[in-house]
Amino acid sequence: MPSNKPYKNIPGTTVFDADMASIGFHLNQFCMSLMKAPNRERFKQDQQAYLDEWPMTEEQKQAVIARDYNHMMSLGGNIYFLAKIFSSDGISFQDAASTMTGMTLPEYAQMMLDGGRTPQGNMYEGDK
Amino acid sequence: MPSNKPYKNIPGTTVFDADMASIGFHLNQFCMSLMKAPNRERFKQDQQAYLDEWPMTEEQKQAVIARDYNHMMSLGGNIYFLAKIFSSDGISFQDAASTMTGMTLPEYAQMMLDGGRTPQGNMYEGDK
Amino acid sequence: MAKITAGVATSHVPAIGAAIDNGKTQEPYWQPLFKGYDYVKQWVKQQKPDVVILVYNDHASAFDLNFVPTFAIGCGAEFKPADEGWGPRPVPNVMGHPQLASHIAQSVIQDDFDLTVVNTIDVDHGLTVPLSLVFGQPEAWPCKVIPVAVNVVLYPAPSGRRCYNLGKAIRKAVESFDQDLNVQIWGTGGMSHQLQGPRAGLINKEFDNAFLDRIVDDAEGLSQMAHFDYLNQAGSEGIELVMWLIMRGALNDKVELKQRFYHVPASNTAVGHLVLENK
Amino acid sequence: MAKITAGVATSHVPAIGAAIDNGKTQEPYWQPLFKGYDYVKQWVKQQKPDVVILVYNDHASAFDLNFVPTFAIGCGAEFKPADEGWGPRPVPNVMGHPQLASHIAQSVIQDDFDLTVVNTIDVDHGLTVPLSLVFGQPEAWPCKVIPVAVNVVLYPAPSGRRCYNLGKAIRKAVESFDQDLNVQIWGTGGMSHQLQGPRAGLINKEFDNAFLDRIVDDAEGLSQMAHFDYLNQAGSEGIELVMWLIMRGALNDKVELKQRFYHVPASNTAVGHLVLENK
Ligand SMILES: [Fe+3]
Ligand SMILES: [Fe+3]
Repeated sequence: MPSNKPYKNIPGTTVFDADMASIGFHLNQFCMSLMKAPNRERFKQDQQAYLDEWPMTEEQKQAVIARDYNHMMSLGGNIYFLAKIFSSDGISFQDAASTMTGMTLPEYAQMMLDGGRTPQGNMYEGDK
Repeated sequence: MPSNKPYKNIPGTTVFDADMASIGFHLNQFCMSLMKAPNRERFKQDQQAYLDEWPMTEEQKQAVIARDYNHMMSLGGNIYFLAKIFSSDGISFQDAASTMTGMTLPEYAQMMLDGGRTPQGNMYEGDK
Repeated sequence: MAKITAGVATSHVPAIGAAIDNGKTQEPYWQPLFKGYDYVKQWVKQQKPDVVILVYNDHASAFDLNFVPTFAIGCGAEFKPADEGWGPRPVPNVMGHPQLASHIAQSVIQDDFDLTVVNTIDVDHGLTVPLSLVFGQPEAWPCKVIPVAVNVVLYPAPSGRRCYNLGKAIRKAVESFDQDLNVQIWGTGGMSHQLQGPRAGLINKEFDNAFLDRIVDDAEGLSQMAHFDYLNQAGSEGIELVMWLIMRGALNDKVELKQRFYHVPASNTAVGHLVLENK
Repeated sequence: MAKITAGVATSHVPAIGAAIDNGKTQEPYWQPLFKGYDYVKQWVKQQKPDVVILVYNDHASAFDLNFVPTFAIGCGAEFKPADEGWGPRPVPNVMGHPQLASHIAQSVIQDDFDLTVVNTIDVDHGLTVPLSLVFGQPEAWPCKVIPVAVNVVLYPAPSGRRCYNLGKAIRKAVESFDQDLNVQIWGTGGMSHQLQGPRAGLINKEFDNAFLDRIVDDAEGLSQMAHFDYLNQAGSEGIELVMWLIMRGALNDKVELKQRFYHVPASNTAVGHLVLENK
């Protein structure tokens, strides 16, 4: 591992690097499987059983079942892979993203209409 | 395509470039399929039927059935892919290579024991 | 000989594709965005490119974590739209240009760009949404497309500098191809956005507009920007903007700005769009 | 910190693996060849490397024509021997070093080497035969292995110069990894051989011995050799020798030659072998 990771200082942000990829490998590969319609069907029918086919941790599986995307990301989920889950649920990127912010969907949608989340106070300002 | 291919001047040699890869794509992918034991079995049982599952040209298929490796190479076969065919037949790289030279197996084997085919007269000596 | 005549930059937000596919482009939310693309739709009909080299990122559609190429070039004859969980986008298959793509691959590999050569991959919204934005909804795309996929999923993406130099190498390759082809190069993705975590929804207009300024007139300088600055200022997904530098590196130092458009929001993203012609 | 202490070069002919696996190493045909590896078998027991970065080429085992990475690094935890048509070689699985491999990947990508990051791939004779030559037939391989696969199948391979410079970038990456590891780097493949066409069986002792000389003392100069010269003089498959330059680039400018061995034939191939220690 690099001895320092300046990007860990960026607030409210998980950068998907090799360490995260390693932790989340099977979680992300599970997500990939949802790209095929028959798999989406089987997953919908019995989520725990489908998840049990993958060498994921129980914590990862529970996070999927709970659709707790922040938790999934802390356990190595990459957003583009996790997107297969919310696509399967029929919800959009905007809807899924709003669940990670602690805002309601209407609040989040309004924030975006108003120009998005401001960078002011949301960036790392110190030395790298 | 590059406007010149100096390597075409090298005697007795086909360099596997993008043009060859394009011509031989399905032939090579057929060869890849032989890496799986069940496929080797099916191929052995009915070679024409197995080949007909691939969008190869009839000329490519006939070259495979004839085990004419030089011809396969002229039709875009790459030696490492073609190797799956002779591995399936249970013959070695040395045996397969000898068939491409017009020498008998004992002659080829002796040539190798004697130090290999000489470069003298077997290289391109001109300007590139 | 083949020639790169122009470049296009555009965001490739999946919601834009959904809006087009579902007939929502004239709804109040979408109408101002699509208006910004009226110009390029007319412009491209006059330009009549033979081939578009389309730089984009795959979003875990063709590539999973088993294979993460830094740069991949699609040398196949045909590419299907990917099923990203909703079924494939209802758009025509993308027809490639195997000869030019292979020529580019061979040229840039020998210029020390370590490409992965791919044959056929499914192409996701990153590639098909730009095609829809520029060409509308035709029965068939009116030109050949060479997909150039860049890794921005697994940190680190290639640097801006690396991308800019790859653009130069691609230009050199195109100019040594001995067919008279009118070639465009498109850089897609961005602009500032963050799709994940508590900071989801980040939009940085200052950063984006400075980027739109500098990529025209100070691309060399812009190419020095570090990963950290993209991630910190433009959002975790803002790193995609390095791909615009591949497009810019393939154009002349001096270009004519034919269109500049910026709009917030499209879903979670700031939409940016440029049309640049070689002088 | 981790440190590259030594390099090994060796051919990786599949017939050598078959000879080991079938107990034929003491037959008259094989005995002189295996004698040349007695030294390295003892040497490596004293060296006790923790990790071997093993540079090799995949022979259409893990990669088909759908994905041809110029350089691929295996970051997975475990790699199985490939079934190359005879069933997998009866050798232990290869255990990787995900942390160091990922660290190397991240470092060299940021040094503008456009690697493809792979997780787990089956490893063919190109990787397992060198392990057998050096370590014999243990129950488990005695160290971790990081596979670095180089495209030599689809022309053009990366240049010798590119390979040499990748070696330098790998060395820099290893030296910034903050665990005390004794790391070796092996370059495999070659030497002169041609497996195909009327010229099959080509062996060029002059070329090979000059290569063995120059890679020790004049690697920089050797790295300038053009593809054409490898193909023309050392056979279509002789292009593999560029991979030795990755090994050499990762070592000090000045190295100590501990072993040099050359033997013809092993099947269609001239076998070359070096052991180099950093001074
Ligand atoms: Fe994208
Ligand atoms: Fe090899």
